Amino acid sequence: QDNGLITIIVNDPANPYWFTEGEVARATAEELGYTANVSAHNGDTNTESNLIDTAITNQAAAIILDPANADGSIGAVRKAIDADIPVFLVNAEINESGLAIAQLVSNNAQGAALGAQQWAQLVGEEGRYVEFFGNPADNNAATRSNGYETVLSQYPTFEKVAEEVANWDRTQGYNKMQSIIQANPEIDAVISGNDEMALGAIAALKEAGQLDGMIVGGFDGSPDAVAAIQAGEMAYSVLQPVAVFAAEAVRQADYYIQNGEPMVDSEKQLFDCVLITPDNVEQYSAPFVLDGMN
Amino acid sequence: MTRQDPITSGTPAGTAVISARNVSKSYGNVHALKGVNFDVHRGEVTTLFGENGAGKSTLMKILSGVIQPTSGEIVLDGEAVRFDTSTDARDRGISIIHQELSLAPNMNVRDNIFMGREIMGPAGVDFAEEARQTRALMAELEEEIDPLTPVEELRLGQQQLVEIARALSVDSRILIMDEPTSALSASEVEVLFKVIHDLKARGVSIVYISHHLEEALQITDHAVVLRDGNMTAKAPRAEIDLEWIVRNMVGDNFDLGSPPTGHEMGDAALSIRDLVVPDQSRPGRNVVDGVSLDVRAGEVVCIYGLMGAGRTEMLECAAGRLHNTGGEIRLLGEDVSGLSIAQRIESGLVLVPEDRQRDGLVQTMSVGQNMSLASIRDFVRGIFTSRKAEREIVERGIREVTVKTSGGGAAIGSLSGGNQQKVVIGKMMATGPTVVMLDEPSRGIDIGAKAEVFRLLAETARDKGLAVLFSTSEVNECLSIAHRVIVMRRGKISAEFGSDVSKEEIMAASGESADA
Amino acid sequence: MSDTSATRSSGLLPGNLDPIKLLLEGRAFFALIAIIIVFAILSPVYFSVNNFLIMSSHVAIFGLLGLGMMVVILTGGIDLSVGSTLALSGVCAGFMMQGLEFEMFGVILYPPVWVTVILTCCIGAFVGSINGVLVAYFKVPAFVATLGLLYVARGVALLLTNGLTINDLAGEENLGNTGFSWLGFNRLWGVPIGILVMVLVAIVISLMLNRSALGRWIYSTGGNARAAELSGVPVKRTQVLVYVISGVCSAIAGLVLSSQLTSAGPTAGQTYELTAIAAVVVGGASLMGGRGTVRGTLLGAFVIGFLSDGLVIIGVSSYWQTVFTGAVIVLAVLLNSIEYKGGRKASPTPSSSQKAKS
Amino acid sequence: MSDTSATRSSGLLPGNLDPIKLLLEGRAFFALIAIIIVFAILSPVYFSVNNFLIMSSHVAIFGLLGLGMMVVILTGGIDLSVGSTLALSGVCAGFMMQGLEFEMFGVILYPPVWVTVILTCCIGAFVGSINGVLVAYFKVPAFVATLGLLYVARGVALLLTNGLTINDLAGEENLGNTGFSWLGFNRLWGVPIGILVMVLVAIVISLMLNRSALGRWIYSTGGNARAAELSGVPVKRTQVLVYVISGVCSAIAGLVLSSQLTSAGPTAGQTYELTAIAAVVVGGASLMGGRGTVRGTLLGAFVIGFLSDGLVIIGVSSYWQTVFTGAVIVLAVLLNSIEYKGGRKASPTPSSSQKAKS
Ligand SMILES: Nc1ncnc2c1ncn2[C@@H]1O[C@H](COP(=O)(O)OP(=O)(O)OP(=O)(O)O)[C@@H](O)[C@H]1O
Ligand SMILES: Nc1ncnc2c1ncn2[C@@H]1O[C@H](COP(=O)(O)OP(=O)(O)OP(=O)(O)O)[C@@H](O)[C@H]1O
Ligand SMILES: O[C@@H]1[C@H](O)[C@H](O)CO[C@H]1O
Ligand SMILES: [Mg+2]
Ligand SMILES: [Mg+2]
Repeated sequence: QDNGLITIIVNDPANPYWFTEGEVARATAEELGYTANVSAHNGDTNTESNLIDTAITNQAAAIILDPANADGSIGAVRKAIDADIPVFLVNAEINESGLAIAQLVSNNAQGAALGAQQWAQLVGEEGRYVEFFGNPADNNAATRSNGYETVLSQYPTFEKVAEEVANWDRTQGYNKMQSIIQANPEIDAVISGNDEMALGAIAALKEAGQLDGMIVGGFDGSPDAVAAIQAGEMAYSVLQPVAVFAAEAVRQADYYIQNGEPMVDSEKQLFDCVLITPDNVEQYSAPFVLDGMN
Repeated sequence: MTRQDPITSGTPAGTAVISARNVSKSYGNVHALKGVNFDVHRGEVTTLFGENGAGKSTLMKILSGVIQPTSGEIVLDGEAVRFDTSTDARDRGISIIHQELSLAPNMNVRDNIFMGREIMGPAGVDFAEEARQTRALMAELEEEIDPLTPVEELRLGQQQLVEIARALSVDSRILIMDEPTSALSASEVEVLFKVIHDLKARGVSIVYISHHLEEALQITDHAVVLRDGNMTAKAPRAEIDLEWIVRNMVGDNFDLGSPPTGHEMGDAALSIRDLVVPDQSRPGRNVVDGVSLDVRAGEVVCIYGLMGAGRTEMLECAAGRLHNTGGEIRLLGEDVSGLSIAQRIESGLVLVPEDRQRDGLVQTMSVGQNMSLASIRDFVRGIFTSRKAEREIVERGIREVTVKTSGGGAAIGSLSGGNQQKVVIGKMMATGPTVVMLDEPSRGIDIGAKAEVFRLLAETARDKGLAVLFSTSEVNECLSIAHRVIVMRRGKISAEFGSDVSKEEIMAASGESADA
Repeated sequence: MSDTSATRSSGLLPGNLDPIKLLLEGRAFFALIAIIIVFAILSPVYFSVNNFLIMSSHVAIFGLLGLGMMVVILTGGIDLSVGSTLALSGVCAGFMMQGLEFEMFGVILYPPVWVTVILTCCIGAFVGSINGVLVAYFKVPAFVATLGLLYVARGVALLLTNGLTINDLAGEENLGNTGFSWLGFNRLWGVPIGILVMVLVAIVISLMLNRSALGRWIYSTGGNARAAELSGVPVKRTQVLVYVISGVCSAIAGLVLSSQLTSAGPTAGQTYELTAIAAVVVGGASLMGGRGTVRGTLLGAFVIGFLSDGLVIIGVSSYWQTVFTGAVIVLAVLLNSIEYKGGRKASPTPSSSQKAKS
Repeated sequence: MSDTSATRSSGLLPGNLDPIKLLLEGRAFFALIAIIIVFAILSPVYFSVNNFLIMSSHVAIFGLLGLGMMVVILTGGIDLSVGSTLALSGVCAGFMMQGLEFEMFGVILYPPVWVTVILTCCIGAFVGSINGVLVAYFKVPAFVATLGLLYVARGVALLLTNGLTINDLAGEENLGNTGFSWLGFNRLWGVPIGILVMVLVAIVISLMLNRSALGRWIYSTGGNARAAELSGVPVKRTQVLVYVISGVCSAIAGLVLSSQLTSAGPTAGQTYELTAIAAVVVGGASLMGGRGTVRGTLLGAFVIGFLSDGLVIIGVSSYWQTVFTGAVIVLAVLLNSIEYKGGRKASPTPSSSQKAKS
């Protein structure tokens, strides 16, 4: 049952989020009778372009790509399309439509709003808070930050005392949080663009003995974050349905390979995020899967 | 300095304490040693003579375990032995002073002397004891060097003394000295000879190598001559003299030459006025302190001085490597003070530096590339270099300074020390200079080569009107081709002589007591 | 004779075409052959002209960086800023393609592509000259000076673009600035332009090293700077120049890369300095300076590039790719040193490599 | 007095407490003072005991890596694998805390924390010994050997964890393996343990360098390996040992970092090798080997750490942070070389830095 090769290109499999993305896609592809090849560009557009070339050489039937850069990946996608290989984007978007057959991403704006509302509710009347911003080259970072801003700016009592870029990274979150604590001893809450940075902030707060009563909000719904929610350290996380859309992307690719036309009409497909809180954390059954999510 | 009575007295030729039996050593197709038999006499000084590249150092490295022979064996106290490392040999009581300095410049004198043989106390290395022994060694060598001085702050001669002190500190029964005095002053050599006498008295057997033949004759008990990797002669002191050595070494008599005559001398080609060069390491002091001298076209001038007299600094300043704080330097009447080294070379003022390893050679380049390095501009045609033109320059250089090499493509490291020195000289001569300054050009080169270098300089001075200024630490060399001898002492010119001067006058002017 | 040796020691075009010698001399050659054979066996698509061309165009980026790096390494220096310079130049080129706005005069200038290319090279040269001046005149160790510029150039690239990627590099017909993507997309005689650019740069550098005075200056500065200086070599100027050359090579790599990607981002080229150095060293150059060849460096770049593409083609997991890359770098250099022993360039004594710096 | 000088040349604790001398000797001292003053003016919270403690505990990681790196650099080598070794050791420690499963016997072993710590150090030592053997016995240039291990160790860390981060390092009371987070969390006499660990390692290394024969061997190997070898210094063994020391330091850094974060991830420590090298060089060591001190390296680490934390505290944008970091690294070293000129350690000739390797 060899239907051909599906090349799956993810960002950095050392992040559990992307790791899951790659593994779910691989499993789905193999289920559907394809050979799957997972590789990683680690955020480098050049590596990404090289991987696309390799996929072309390997005569892949389809490419599932988590693009490295909203602008910088357009060329690579175009190259694949020019070589008649359909490309299905997952997780992040590119700033051009009409190239990829589909772009399946979590609804970052919706997720951010969800998270910010929960956060605002937990923080209450007023609060001084810190925001962690992801890698600026990734559109998701700005989308989430804007989402937070839209909601939180409605509460004039919230004061953002610091905003730091921590590049989605835990160690950076930790170090920067420690410094921020020095500059601003009275902090009530942290809102973060992803879970890794939030977990770094939690470690720093724990060390400073300031975690009690602190509201820390994450984004992704990674297994580590879930553990932190269970431990009462993280208030909530916005779960991205990465497992869902990674599998869906492969299914759409399969459909396209079989039928020569897109399975879903609209290129951009947004997958709503859901909130993980201490109340529903028990339903977390596998990495990035909350039972009864859809 | 009085010539001591050669040690002919007493001891009959001691038995051999260590011998090389039929030892050969090849590097690829270079046969450095060809079946040499060599005995070191117990409790005596065995001197090894030979021109550059004869294989002296190679033989000594084999005896001291630094390298292993291709064939043949070493017999120590009548038993065949094999040394895999220099430590093996040291454990059997053999130590060596290497021809090329082997010190760690970043460490102090004490740490260099006890390198690899640290004295351990209860709380780690026993620095106090090491320093005490270092001071004792320095006292024995009559040199005041603080054990804690970093080696890189010492001048070359002092570094050589540290190297000697290290070999002495081992307390070995066989001590090999490969050109230990090449950077030492006459008085320091005297001290060393005293030490050698004491060692002999204690029963230490010594192998001594030097290109200063007369000096070496003073302490020789047995002379052995190597030539082209073969042992060509050996004899006890009583049967030899200078002439014997030279005849066996180069097969011919030699002569350091005499001042060239029969040509018109031109105007002052190089003219130095009131030159002042500050001491880099001791601010406020001047190493060169108001020196004025002229060298005319076609003239050969020698600068004599003890170590530290400031000759190197004066020459390096004239060449553009060091800055002067006072005075001026003129080449053919033009002030060169604003010019870079390259521009001075271009306009005909060149320097052959003192330390060939550090300042003379590019070890990663071939013989030919080294030879042509200073005259690149002469074989650039348009934007590219011309291979033909370069080959001519290289071949002429090799021929003129008689470098013993397989060709311009050979690695520079494969040449013997003396031949490397000739490459450095050839490189600067290839630029076609008006004035050539040579800082100790005879350091480490054999008597034949020395004669050739001097002949080359004299001829060029006569035929092409080259102005030659060379420094030396050997009085004999002052009396060779120089029209004039200038003596420097503590940064100043202390005397100036014509070619009819005597050794004694020169030495007296240098501050070296003539009867040390 | 002296000239054969010159070429032998540093040539791209061996003066002597004895094939066996050539084989022995191409230090990383065996590693490359081994890689090609292994992957050709493991994957049917690996061994094809088109794949070789594609892989070579990937190699071009590292080849270009490696060539500049090699020139610096020859003088005994190192240039850690190549990756950042690549990004900065790419970003600047992108800016120029978008039009230079002069607010004062209220005009937007659209420089034609060739002007953009030249100005970008100037930016690379400028970064290089800062490196060079710091190293030559201020005596800052090369590692530190270029490490500093690694950060500064990257920071400037990020500041210029605010972290964003510049996308539209195609230019517009009516503005007269089209043609940029030609560099990265088109082929001449069937060969991607990137490869041709690398070959051209290699030839220029090879000629420079072997046939020009500057080449001798570079080798002698790396071999023994003091001796070179006393022989009239303008050591300081040479040092500045090598960093300028490296900067220009990085800028060219930046141009090729951004036209290949049709976009220029400020985060491009991160950690490429390590890969470039690896290429140079796998290619047989000595980090102590004085030894290294254009041919070797290209071979080194090919070894690394063909390996990593091969691993992707046969579908090895990215973790294993990391492991293999490291292992092959070490192995290739091991191979070199074994081969060295046989060759004429054999180090006379086992510890001569250490001696060289004593 | 003999030991004073030894301390002078390489000590942590100056034997001679003449304050002016101390000031002049602490090469990076001025840079550090300047940084503290500037940030104290710009932000009221910077200049406080607690902030200094927090910043110092960040410094601890780079300080530990830098100390190991310095020992390697003293011999004229370099260790690019420290960041990867840090990650690998952290991950291995994480594994041990989760329990070692021996399937054969069907048991899970929960080693107590001290066993975990020792085993983790052994892993660091193992990686270091591979580096050392490659460098000393196989004559692979240090840059290449450790670059290889940079990749290999990282790849192995990724493979071991399948890319995931190990989270639960607290241990359990009933398994007898608690106490790991003590390292990163607790304080002794008000000082975070990480800092104390760094100080302890610094003292041990300082004693080793100044009081043991190994210390002499390290300095002489870096100063003139050939001379050292001829003098009977076990040069090869010394080379292996320094990489082992560096590996152990990285492992300790890995332990401290993962207990600070209460998690161990395979991607920790990326590019830390560059920061560690920068710390060593800013601290006045020479990359040619033979020169460098524990005190200088710590100062270097503090300069870099206090700067980057200060920039965060005053809220400079992350792009500007990058620019400043680069600029300060260069400036600090520039300061060094200016200061050098006055001191007794003045190089006799302007180009002595090049001499060292000629
Ligand atoms: N490592 C080496 N590789 C190749 N050839 C060498 C090597 N060492 C020495 N030789 C060659 O061996 C021969 C003997 O050299 P050696 O150094 O023993 O001469 P020497 O008598 O000590 O000369 P000098 O008086 O100049 O020091 C020379 O021809 C030299 O070129
Ligand atoms: N590296 C050094 N460190 C400290 N002092 C030095 C150093 N080199 C030279 N000097 C000092 O500089 C002065 C002049 O030395 P210089 O080398 O010029 O003498 P010279 O006449 O050339 O003797 P030679 O060449 O035989 O050593 C002396 O006082 C000497 O002690
Ligand atoms: O959406 C993903 C995740 O948030 C991840 O943690 C970092 O990269 C982003 O693109
Ligand atoms: Mg010799
Ligand atoms: Mg002198």
